[in-house]
Amino acid sequence: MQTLIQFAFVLSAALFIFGLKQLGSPATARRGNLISAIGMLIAIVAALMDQGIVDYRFILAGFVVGGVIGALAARMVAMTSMPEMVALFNGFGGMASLLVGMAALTPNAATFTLVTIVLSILIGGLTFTGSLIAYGKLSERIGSGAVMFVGQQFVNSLIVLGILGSAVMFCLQPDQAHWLYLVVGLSLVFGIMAVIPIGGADMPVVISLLNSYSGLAACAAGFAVDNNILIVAGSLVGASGIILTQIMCKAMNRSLANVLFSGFGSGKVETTEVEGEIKPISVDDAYYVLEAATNVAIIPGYGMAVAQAQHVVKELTELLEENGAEVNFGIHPVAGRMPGHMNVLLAEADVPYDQLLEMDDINPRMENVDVAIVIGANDVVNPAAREVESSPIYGMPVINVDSARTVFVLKRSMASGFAGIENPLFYKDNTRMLFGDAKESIGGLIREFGS
Amino acid sequence: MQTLIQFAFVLSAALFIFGLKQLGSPATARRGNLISAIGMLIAIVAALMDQGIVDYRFILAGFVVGGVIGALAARMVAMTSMPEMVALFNGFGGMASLLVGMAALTPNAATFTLVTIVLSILIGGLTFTGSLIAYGKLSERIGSGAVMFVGQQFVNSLIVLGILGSAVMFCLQPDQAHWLYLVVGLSLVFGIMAVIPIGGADMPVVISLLNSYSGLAACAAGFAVDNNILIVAGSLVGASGIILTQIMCKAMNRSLANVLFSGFGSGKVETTEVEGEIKPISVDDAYYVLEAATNVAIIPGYGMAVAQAQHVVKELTELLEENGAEVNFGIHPVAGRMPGHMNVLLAEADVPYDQLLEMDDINPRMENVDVAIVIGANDVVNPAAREVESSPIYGMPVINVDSARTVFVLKRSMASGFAGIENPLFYKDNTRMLFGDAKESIGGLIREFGS
Amino acid sequence: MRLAIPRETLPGENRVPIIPDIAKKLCRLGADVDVESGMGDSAGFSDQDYIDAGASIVTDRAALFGSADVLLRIHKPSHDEIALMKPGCIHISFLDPFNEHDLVTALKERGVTAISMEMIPRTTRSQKMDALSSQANLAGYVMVMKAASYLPRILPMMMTPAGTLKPANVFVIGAGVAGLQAIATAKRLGAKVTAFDTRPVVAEQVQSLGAKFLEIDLGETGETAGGYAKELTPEQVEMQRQAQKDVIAKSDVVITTAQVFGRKPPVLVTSDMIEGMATGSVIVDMAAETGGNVEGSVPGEVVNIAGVQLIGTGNWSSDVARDASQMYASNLFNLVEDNWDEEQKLFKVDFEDDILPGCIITHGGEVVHDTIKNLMAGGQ
Amino acid sequence: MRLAIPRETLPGENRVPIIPDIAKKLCRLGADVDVESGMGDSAGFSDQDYIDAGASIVTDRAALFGSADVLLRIHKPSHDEIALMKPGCIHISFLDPFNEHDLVTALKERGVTAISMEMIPRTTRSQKMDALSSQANLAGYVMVMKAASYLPRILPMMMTPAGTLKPANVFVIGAGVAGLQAIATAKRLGAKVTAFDTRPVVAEQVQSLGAKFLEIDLGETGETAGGYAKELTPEQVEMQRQAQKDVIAKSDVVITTAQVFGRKPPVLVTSDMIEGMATGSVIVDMAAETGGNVEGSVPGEVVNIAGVQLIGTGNWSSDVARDASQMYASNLFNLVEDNWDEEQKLFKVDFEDDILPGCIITHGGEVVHDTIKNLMAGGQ
Amino acid sequence: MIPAEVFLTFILMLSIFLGFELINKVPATLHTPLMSGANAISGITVVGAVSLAGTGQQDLANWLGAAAVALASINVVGGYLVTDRMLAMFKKKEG
Amino acid sequence: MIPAEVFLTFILMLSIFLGFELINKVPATLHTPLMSGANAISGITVVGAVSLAGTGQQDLANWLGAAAVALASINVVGGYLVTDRMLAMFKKKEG
Ligand SMILES: NC(=O)c1ccc[n+]([C@@H]2O[C@H](COP(=O)([O-])OP(=O)(O)OC[C@H]3O[C@@H](n4cnc5c(N)ncnc54)[C@H](OP(=O)(O)O)[C@@H]3O)[C@@H](O)[C@H]2O)c1
Ligand SMILES: NC(=O)c1ccc[n+]([C@@H]2O[C@H](COP(=O)([O-])OP(=O)(O)OC[C@H]3O[C@@H](n4cnc5c(N)ncnc54)[C@H](OP(=O)(O)O)[C@@H]3O)[C@@H](O)[C@H]2O)c1
Ligand SMILES: NC(=O)c1ccc[n+]([C@@H]2O[C@H](COP(=O)([O-])OP(=O)(O)OC[C@H]3O[C@@H](n4cnc5c(N)ncnc54)[C@H](O)[C@@H]3O)[C@@H](O)[C@H]2O)c1
Ligand SMILES: NC(=O)c1ccc[n+]([C@@H]2O[C@H](COP(=O)([O-])OP(=O)(O)OC[C@H]3O[C@@H](n4cnc5c(N)ncnc54)[C@H](O)[C@@H]3O)[C@@H](O)[C@H]2O)c1
Repeated sequence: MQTLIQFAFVLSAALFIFGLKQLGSPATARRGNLISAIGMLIAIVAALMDQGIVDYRFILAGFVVGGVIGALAARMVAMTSMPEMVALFNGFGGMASLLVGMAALTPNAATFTLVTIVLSILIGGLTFTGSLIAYGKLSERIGSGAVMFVGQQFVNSLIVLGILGSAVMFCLQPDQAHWLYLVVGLSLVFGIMAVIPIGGADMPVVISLLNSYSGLAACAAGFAVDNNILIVAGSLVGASGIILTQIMCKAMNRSLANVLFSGFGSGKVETTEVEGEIKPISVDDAYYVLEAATNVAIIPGYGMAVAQAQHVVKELTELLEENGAEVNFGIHPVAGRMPGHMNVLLAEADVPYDQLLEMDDINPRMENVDVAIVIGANDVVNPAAREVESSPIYGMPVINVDSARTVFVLKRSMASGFAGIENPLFYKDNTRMLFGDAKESIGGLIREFGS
Repeated sequence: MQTLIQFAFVLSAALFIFGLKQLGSPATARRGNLISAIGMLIAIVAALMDQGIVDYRFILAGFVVGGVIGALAARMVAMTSMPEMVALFNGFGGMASLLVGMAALTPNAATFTLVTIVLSILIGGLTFTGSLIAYGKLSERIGSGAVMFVGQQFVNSLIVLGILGSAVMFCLQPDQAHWLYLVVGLSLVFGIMAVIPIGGADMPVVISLLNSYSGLAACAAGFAVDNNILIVAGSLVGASGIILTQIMCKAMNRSLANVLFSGFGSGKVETTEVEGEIKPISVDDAYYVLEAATNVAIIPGYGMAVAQAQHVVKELTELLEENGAEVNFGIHPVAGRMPGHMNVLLAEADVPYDQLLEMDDINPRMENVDVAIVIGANDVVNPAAREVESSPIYGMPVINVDSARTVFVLKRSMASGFAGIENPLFYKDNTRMLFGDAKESIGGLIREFGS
Repeated sequence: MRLAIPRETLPGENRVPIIPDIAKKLCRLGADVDVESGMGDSAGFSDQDYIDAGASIVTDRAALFGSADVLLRIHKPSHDEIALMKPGCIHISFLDPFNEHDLVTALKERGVTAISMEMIPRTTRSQKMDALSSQANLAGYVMVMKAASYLPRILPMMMTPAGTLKPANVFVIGAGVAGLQAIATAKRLGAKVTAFDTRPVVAEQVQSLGAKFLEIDLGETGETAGGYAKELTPEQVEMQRQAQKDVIAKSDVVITTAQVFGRKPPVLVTSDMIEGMATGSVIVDMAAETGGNVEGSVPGEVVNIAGVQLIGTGNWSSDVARDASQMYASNLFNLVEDNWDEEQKLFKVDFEDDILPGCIITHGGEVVHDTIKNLMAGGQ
Repeated sequence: MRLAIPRETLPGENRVPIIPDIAKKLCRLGADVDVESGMGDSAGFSDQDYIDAGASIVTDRAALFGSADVLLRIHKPSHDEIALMKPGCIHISFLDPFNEHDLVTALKERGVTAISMEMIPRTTRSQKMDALSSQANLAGYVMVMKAASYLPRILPMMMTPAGTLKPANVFVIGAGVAGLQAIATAKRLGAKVTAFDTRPVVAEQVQSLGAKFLEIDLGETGETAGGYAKELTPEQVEMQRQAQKDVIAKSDVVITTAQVFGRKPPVLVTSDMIEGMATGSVIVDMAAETGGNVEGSVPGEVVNIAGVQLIGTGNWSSDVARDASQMYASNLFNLVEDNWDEEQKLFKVDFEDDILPGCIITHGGEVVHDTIKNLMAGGQ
Repeated sequence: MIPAEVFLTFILMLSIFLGFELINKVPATLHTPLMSGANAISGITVVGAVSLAGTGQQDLANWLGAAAVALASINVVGGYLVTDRMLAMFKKKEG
Repeated sequence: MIPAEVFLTFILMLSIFLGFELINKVPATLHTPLMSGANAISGITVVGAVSLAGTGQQDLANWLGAAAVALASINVVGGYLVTDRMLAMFKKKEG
């Protein structure tokens, strides 16, 4: 029986791995989650088979309480507050590890066990409070800004020393319960201190990191109660969590250290005349947005000509259409550097004429457009022509890409166009800048469609 | 010390994994091999630290003999006989496992150990002889054809039964050495029997499979001598070997079962009037060839027009050039369906005029061309015009793509062109058919260049 | 307000100032539109088309001029016509105010508000009224088609069973609006195109059409705030000539569009360069009518110099009169609409506007355009 | 062997049968090449060019004919010229043997070996000698350029500050060699091109140029073994006309190239269809000279029917005489070279060859071409 | 006998590599669901808690175990459900 | 205590997954060097052989061990070298 249980654990670990793998691709992610859940079910059932269990009442009570709360929370949470919910769940996981660690304490435990108990408590505890703070910041129950005060460093150092000291003392004198409680308390405090100085914008990274910790806590708890699947699953979550954290940092163009210590989430808005923030996007991510779009508008400008990107633009169009999207081109009358500049290029690339819409035809449709791709255009999509009375182009009709759900602007830099004026479009909420030569950026998108 | 050794093993296993990972990409493969070799070095050094070792003479002797032979063999083997050399090495690895298994036999071994000993002997033995046969077939020391005789199935079944029987008997009566020798002998015979019915063309798959086995043999030997790194590294090789085998089968468009049992390597030449074999190629593989090419000639024909592939062709050209290759177009005067058909298309795609070479200019250069890509052309590259006196196009000058090192022919099927005649080019040794719509095939190549 | 569109009288002019579609739009603004009978004929529009659009047909040309509040035209008026206009009447057309000082004086004296289409500033916002651009654009196309029809060769490359025809070499001097369109058209037809311009920003624009830019180091050149080229020094012109010589000799077609706003165009192709070209080659001199870039070009004619056809036809866009009329009419309409007082339904001359004042030459009996005033006062 | 190239005498013909480059190649084969003085003028080649190539200049036309072993020409000979030739002389040119029975008789009687360029078979191997193709190809280009120069519009689409110009609609009837090149050229210029042909294989070819193929179900049509279209029944022609009517009415340019080898071309565009077109539209009738596809077309002229310009100029490739001459000369050279006896340095008339016999009409005092013989013997 | 720690180190090492291979190159859009999915797995602590909660001794450990089961269950159940809801939004079009 | 077999099963399972992730999508051109590289790793038997060859007892096991060391060394040394030679042919151009 015991062996059977162990092999059930192997199976469930395999399912976790497989599930995680599938979670990494949009096409299979949902199935992956299911598979991983099945793995969990198997593990729980196997655990219940354990001969050591004599009384199922407590277990059942725990299951029912936890399961109902979890299910309800998951059901009722608004789509937009998913991330904080994840943080909260994560905190509970950490707390569970802490409790398991504490419960595993037996009068005459070996030192190794004691160490693992301390670890599970420590990591579990800081995961718990850290996650709670992250939850608070994300849900804006507490201020989402970075909280900093003088002497913060000093206080933190004290806490760390305290944790170390009491942990050592506990291992030496396991019968002195107060050392244990000190560890518990300090680790809870430490979780708070570690997360408050990080700004709300960086929370996803923090949650991911805490998630990885909660895996490690489970791993430590596994050692404490000598349970295999905890160790394997815990280390798996710990490892993949760390890596995911790193990937998320990379996507935000920050280092992990920067997020945790120096960044303090103080934001990185450049000082510009125009309000708002520039949000660059990578080709990968742009692809995933495009892949989900059903109505795409392409607005070419002089930059498309300079990049000689017309052929790749045409190819992208074809791929989008194969993917089920409707694609139109919005041609502004003054786009380019000579009348009909865009026509010459697009005809060369064999874009059918009926996909070319004049400004007046595309503007009314813009609200239904999922993604407007602005390719090397600038002046002709400048909302200042509508909004900024003092602008030299005020009053000129432009293509209102900013009414589209998402706008991708493909250009090489923040440089202005022919008219030499700033473009507030680049700072709008729904705008993403895809920096780089237009031909290369689009080439990248095309490759993403292929892979 | 013992713990240190164990952790050295962990490190070396990590290096093996990392090395294998890097072996999977052409850019890093060589480094990967080095990393894996370092892992091996660490493992060996760690093993030598073992306190159980009191006498280094035998070890040293073994190292020197084996190392020198291995190094010499690796140095001297001709490039073309690498695969058989790999087979041979593999066989030695298997034999080593067999010997370790035998050596591990102690008078009062536990049954579990006995089972692992039998396994290491069995797998090691069949790997050894199987590899030898594979070596023989590849090096054409023995006929490379599939050897089959009546009653083969029956004989094989007998051997398997014999192995099973004597293995069981050995485990029951470990002191009766003859059971052990019977296992050794039968497994050696079985290795021979398993490989002789497989044809030379399928040998790479067989070697890969045997390689996986030799990993498993090492794993079994690891159990027998209670050595951790053997188990881990062995299972790693076993697992990745199996998967590699499967991938190779897929690349050959066969199932593993088909290779091992029914296929019997009897070849699959279709009955055509023209001699030779049609060799299709996948986009992946075509990419790797192109990636290594420094001189590429593109010969477009009517099919490029039908597929409207001119734009992607131009993009491929650019990618090849970025990759350092020289690319030229060879334009046959009658390519397409109207005079200048290719010019119209290529000008549309903005291919520079000086890349367009007339037939008489490209033919003398053809011998220096690494890859000639024939895109939807047929009649204009038909060597029958040179070779087959009875051909209706005999005497017409054609583009002699067959003088290029490799020829890729992109077309949808084996259908003939305007003139309606068979094209012997498709059956030539250096020709690979990339079937499919030209635009899609080239699109695939472009994506490969991006990823 | 009465908008009047007389028939264009310049020989060979097929364009018309207003096409029926635009006439309809003008009527919709609330204007009374008077069209001289037969005005649309040369571009293929009948009187009936204009009537259908809501305009009235006027047969008496003198009456048309006399009753007009706004005259919409392509070409400058004659002195006789000026005499027919009401004082206070707004006359919109090309005027050539840099050279036509007599005419400007006559307009001033008559109290006409003369708006010059060539003076529309070249800003992003005013482009919709910019008739110089719209017509130059078509001219670019027409010049290539003309060149092609005189060339005893085809422009594209062709590799055929009967041998390979090399692509024609086309060299475009001056890559402004017309030059760029000429480049684009020649490229489309498959020619090998090289271009040169003195303004450095143009190199990228030429390349954005897939053509080659000829690099010549002329030292300091540049463009005016309005986007026009600065005039070169005589030394620079000489440098340019030398550098272009080889390219011209190898060209099958040379198209010159080099102009300096308000001045005589520089002579960039001299007789010896023409003689260096192969028999059968073609040169198109866009500005032959105003002096031209090519030595020996005759306004309005095609001359053969040493076997080279030199085309100085001029009035290029009139060749594609229907499209050219449509564009010119749009330009006029945009100008009118931009200055239209919706309530009073009239064309409001507002000196606070950011476009209009720059193109009013005379108003209320004064020459109000500074540059022109200075020029007429004496400065070259 | 003495190859002679007399001057072409057809009015308006600018092409020449042999250009200096090819003359040089002929000399290199070992032939004596005689060129009539002034032969190359119309295509821009001087006598000196030919002398440099190794040819001799002959001023006496009669002597040239009298001494020639092979005559290389574009157009068919006159009766007078035949009288000047030596018996046994080989005369290579277009001949129109289906219609010129008198001429064939005269050639036969004179004992001339007459080779007809239009009879070169259309196989892959013989394409290099196929002058019908090489000239039709250039004709395709020229017809579009001609149409463009008569159209008061531009072909490409342009979205400009002064409004959008729609692309011109071009409809090409008959997509053989000339039709395909016309499609390609119009496409290049940015027109919206539709095409129709009775041979079903052509649909894919049209699409391979990016143009639209008009699907008309005519029932059984097809092509001959030689790749030419079969003649339609009168009912089929009527069906085709009806189906094309709408497309024609919407077209700015219609180009007809529909021919049936050896027969009068079908009339596919009738007067009422022309009237249905907009003022200013253009029709190009490729075969106006041999009857034409368009009702009312006048060979060699441009006529205006209800505001539509109907261009029947003909001899299209002469418009790009230099390139056309190069290609025709290559065709001739390939023909000569293919039948050249290297040792004896003479043009060998070999009835075992797989190309030549099909194009020899008369030889040794006989009409040797079966089809022509039958035709002349009586069967229509 | 080889000590368990060695095996565990091996397992950890393999897990890290595997984690890297699995998670490598995940698109940013999937970061949140992936994190949430992994989070649910970390609720595996429930398995450890179960044995503690089932001793039937009704001591502190038992109570702690029961609480741990409850908390971990929230993590597991909530985590999987939330992940699923998030992923349901990515409905991939066929094509 | 958890039996070693369980750990080993875990290790095997993880290795298989890892093997799959690592080898997945390797181009055909690399099949042979990859196989050869993996082959070299399977010479790890040398580590096991070493302890047998080093007992100093000069019995059969000792001799067998020494032979195993020799054979496995061939596998290791030859394997790595051959792989390297093969890979040297793939010299990737920069760009
Ligand atoms: N149509 C006409 O006839 C005509 C004639 C003359 C002037 N104009 C004027 O030109 C302007 C046209 O507006 P527009 O929006 O088309 O152009 P634009 O406002 O000049 O903007 C072009 C943008 O393209 C980007 N770009 C340049 N090269 C690129 C490359 N290789 N890859 C990606 N992006 C590239 C540039 O940004 P980065 O440098 O950051 O990449 C630039 O901001 C108007 O102001 C119009 O008045 C028009
Ligand atoms: N140039 C001229 O003026 C002219 C005029 C008339 C006839 N011809 C004749 O046409 C021939 C020209 O030779 P060629 O080599 O260019 O053409 P070809 O011999 O006709 O061969 C074209 C090949 O392209 C392939 N193809 C068609 N569509 C394709 C697609 N979408 N993707 C990939 N492949 C495609 C076809 O094979 P699959 O079906 O298997 O894909 C076919 O074998 C000569 O025989 C010539 O005499 C020439
Ligand atoms: N803001 C706008 O939207 C807008 C609208 C229209 C034009 N423009 C700008 O105005 C520029 C000029 O327009 P244009 O075409 O009417 O100018 P133009 O007709 O005055 O001159 C034609 C071209 O000739 C060039 N040139 C002058 N001297 C030359 C010489 N010696 N050699 C070679 N080239 C010479 C000029 O640089 C110019 O490009 C355009 O290129 C464009 O950038 C801007
Ligand atoms: N084998 C070769 O290499 C080679 C060389 C040259 C031409 N060819 C073939 O010969 C074909 C015909 O050549 P061509 O252009 O000299 O032919 P053509 O001049 O005789 O006819 C022109 C076109 O008109 C079409 N046509 C006839 N009746 C029509 C009708 N009622 N409506 C519409 N179209 C009609 C014909 O199908 C043909 O495509 C070419 O398309 C080509 O495929 C082959």
